[in-house]
Amino acid sequence: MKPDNVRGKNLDKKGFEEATRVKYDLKAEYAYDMGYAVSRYLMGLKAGKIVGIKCHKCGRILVPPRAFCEQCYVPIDDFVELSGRGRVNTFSISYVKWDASRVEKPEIPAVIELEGASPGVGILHVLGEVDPKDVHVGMEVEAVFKEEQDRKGEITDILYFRPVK
Amino acid sequence: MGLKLRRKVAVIGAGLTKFMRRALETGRELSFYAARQALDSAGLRFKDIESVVISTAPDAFDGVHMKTEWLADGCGSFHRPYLRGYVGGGSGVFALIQGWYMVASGMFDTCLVVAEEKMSSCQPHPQGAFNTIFDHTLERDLGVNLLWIFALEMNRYMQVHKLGLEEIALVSVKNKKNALDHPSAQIPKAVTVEEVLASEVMAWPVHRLMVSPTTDGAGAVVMASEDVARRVCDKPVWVEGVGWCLDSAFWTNRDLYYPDYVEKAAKMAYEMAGITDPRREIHIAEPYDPFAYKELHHLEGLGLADRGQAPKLLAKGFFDRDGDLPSCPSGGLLGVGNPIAAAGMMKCCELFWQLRGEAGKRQVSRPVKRGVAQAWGDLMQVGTVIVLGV
Amino acid sequence: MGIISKVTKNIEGKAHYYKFPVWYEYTVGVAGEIFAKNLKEQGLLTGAKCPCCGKVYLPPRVYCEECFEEIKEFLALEPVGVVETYCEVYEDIDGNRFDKPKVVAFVRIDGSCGGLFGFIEGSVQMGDKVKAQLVEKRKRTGTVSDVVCFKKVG
Amino acid sequence: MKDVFIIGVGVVPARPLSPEVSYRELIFEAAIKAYEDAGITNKDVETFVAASEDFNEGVSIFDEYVPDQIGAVLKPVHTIGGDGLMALSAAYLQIATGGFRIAFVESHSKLSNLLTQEHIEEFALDPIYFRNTRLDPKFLAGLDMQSYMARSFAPCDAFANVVCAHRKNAMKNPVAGYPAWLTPEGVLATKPVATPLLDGMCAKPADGACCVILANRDVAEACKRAVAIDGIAFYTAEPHPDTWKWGYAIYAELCAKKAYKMAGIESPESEVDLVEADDRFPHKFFEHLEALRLSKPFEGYKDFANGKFSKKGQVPANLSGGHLGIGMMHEATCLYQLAFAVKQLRGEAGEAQLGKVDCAVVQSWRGLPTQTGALAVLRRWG
Repeated sequence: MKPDNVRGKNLDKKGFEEATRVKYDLKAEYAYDMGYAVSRYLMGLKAGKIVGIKCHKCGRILVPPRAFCEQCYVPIDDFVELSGRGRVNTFSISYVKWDASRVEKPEIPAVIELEGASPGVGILHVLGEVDPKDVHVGMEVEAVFKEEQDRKGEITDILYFRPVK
Repeated sequence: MGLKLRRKVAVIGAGLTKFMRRALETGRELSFYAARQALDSAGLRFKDIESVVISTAPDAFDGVHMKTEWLADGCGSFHRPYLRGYVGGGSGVFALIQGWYMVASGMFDTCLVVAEEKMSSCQPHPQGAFNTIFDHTLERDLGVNLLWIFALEMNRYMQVHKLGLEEIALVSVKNKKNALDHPSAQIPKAVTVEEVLASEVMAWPVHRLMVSPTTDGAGAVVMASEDVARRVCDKPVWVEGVGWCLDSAFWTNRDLYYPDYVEKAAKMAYEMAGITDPRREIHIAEPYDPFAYKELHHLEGLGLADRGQAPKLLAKGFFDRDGDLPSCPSGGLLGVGNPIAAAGMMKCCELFWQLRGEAGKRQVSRPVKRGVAQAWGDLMQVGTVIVLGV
Repeated sequence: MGIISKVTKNIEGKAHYYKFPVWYEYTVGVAGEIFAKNLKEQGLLTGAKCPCCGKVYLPPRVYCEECFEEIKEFLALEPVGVVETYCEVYEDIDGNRFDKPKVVAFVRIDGSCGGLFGFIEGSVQMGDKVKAQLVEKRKRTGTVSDVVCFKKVG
Repeated sequence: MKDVFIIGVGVVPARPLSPEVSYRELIFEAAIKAYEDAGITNKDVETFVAASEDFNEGVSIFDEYVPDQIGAVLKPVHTIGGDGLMALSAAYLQIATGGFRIAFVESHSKLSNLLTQEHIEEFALDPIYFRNTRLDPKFLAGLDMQSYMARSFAPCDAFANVVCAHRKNAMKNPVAGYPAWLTPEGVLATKPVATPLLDGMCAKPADGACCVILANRDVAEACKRAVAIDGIAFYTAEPHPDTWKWGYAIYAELCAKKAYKMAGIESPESEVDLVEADDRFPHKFFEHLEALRLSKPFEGYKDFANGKFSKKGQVPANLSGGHLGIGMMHEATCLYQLAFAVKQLRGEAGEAQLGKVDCAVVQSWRGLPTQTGALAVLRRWG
């Protein structure tokens, strides 16, 4: 039977700790240029607004904004202010953090289709002020922004989306 | 493609290490073990190797910048030309696509294709590296991890087709069982649907037993031109078709319920292979299964089931090892393990062994003349497909 | 051509800071464990001898890069060698300037075709024979950090 | 047999910073220029290749972010973890299979966004044996330069002269980011980094993007300004420092041997009209010229001093400015040099134009700490 003679020695957690190891603290730091379109988007967030961009060729209204339509492949520059409301396209109830550690109180990431953008156009964010049991696809939600003085022009200026009451 | 290809390319040897949660060996050592085994099984001498492909997923796992430069000696690249084609999780199958074009170009007669991943070096957990695949300005700060987007996609797939969790759990049951017969397997197990559903909810609807593990491992194949293959190999396995496709990075602007990019990649490969009716003309499949629903998703993208129908066929035993169209007879990523690029390679190795009738206890019951392997990667974005046949 | 508008005010052209949140722990592997043992217990370095061409790799590898044969023969070697090349370095990796430049060399270890990077105490020239200065035995970890520096001999 | 041709290039000006555009917007500009230059649209392209490295970008699995700005959504796209010429090689091989007519190659740099360049360079070394010094990783170049000097007896001025010449050449290259009029004394007065290597001798980082479009013979025949790729090669020599040959560029020798053979070049000195070589460090420039057989071993600096590589010399070299004059953009600079060579072959290089250019050679190195490089031989065609 193939594969035969498979090689490799697996270490359990203890074996790993007993093995000779070299530790390395990675220092990989970046300051990413946001550029034009994303700067506009983030300036919008700072002002408490969600901004999309319209392609003059296909007519789609896109979020997050980009300086070109990736489908028509033309440069675009027609920013559109959206309502800040939307619908849950899909969601998860996550007990696992980015480093695989576990949390008691789950987070609810979702793709939110934004009102005023083209159908199917959404962004990734999290839901709040909602019992995980009540979350469903199609749920109407609205953005909850940080207080104006706390907003920095970052995606986390939106604290979360909550159900529309 | 539609143009005339210069020459045929064959796979003539394969090698695979054990798949492990934490390997004692370094990535360079694992690569060598797999590569040497592939070379021996091909019956070639090292000096016959004219080119090398090294395939491996993010440098952030092994923890070495430009890591193929570091792996190069263990992959046989000393004083040789090598290329590293890179399409995230799709890289393992892409490795053979690249090996194909290295040889099909006429520039090289042979190519040693090695795939490696050592994820266990990454602390505090390999999952941590996945935060860095997301949009640096608009997504990472949300604390996003890989489980999130799989859960989002799985939920979308279930919602659109009105699927139940039990239907998806069956994939884990099948693959973990198939892996019991795989000598390299990391987490083979006989489990029931109930056990899968009783396992920890990591990111609903994703349960722990629906997720492939983090893994260290390596695999390799030797590819050769028709002349060389016929000369040195009794039973070459031919590359009949290749296809790959990458969708937009704006993943939240796409409907995740169906993988268009897999369909496009499959169409490209089928066209090259002259396949018009994949369900009849393909006898065995190794679709990518890092998460349970993904196998179903990909079977649909590959045109091996109608949209939303893969779960029904699975429940009927259609994709079992003794079924009409065995899918992941190896045990897949869910059973054998998921050292990203090496996992895709493992799938290609499985086709190689199955098509040559060398899979032993894993050998599928129906006769097999042609198989398809597929890998997926990036932000729900890339499909890589290869059709192999004898 | 190109995009229609760009950032035109300095204050708008912001950048988003990020630091990779991971660190690494590398196992030293099959050959590395032998290297560690010899260094820790005997204060010796380890070479790996190719059965085919006879080349001795240091650091040890389980294969010969040139012949691609598996290596199973490991040799303990005295930590002495020859300065093959050197330079004077003025900054550490974070750009901190040293008071006095450090001399770093590639030392070809005797009996091998390989070698290590190390700091050199005192003045140095190419071809100088040097010996590794190791940390005291009980503090050794079995990795190259056990080599504090190289000193001229003979 | 000529199989593969360059039908378009697009380059945006290299510069130290580029906060006015995101990487997407930067690449979009280069891509549009390449399409315009080739007289095609993105829909005509059948396969796309991009050269990028995750840790230079600060993004794992960078290929995710490749397709949108080059017009490649839902098309065959892959990245190459290698330099621009290796991506070009990948595209070349695909066309050579007979299965593709037109291929697109992209490479770019946003190195200004990388705040810890030295740490990333060290991160490329073997973690177990070679990260022990915690020095500025340019010490590797210092060691190599020392070895080169010991073998060649080249004086320090020889290296400073290269910097002066290339940065001056950059003045006539409108897309270069580091044109300057320097004196050797000025270069030698810069702070030491890894003596004999001085700070002024190291190519400085830049942002930029370059796209190249390749086509098969059928497409190229309909295109008036196509340039033939006559030879192409990429090689890795000894991957790890313990077996490096200090003072030599073996990878470049291997590349030259293969690519010259493909292109039928027997006597490069007399057949090559322009060479664009990697000059991240001046001694590497000499090593590369020697490996390409444009100078005898360890005599590159003498030939340089005698004017052999100047605009009026026998083999004009790095008239583009090279890494020193254009800027060091890791994967991308070699494509800037390639684009420059293409313009020379077409007679469109403006002020930098040479009289007669039939054959140009472009050589790349993946930089510290690698022993990998690539080489392309280009020829005027039609």
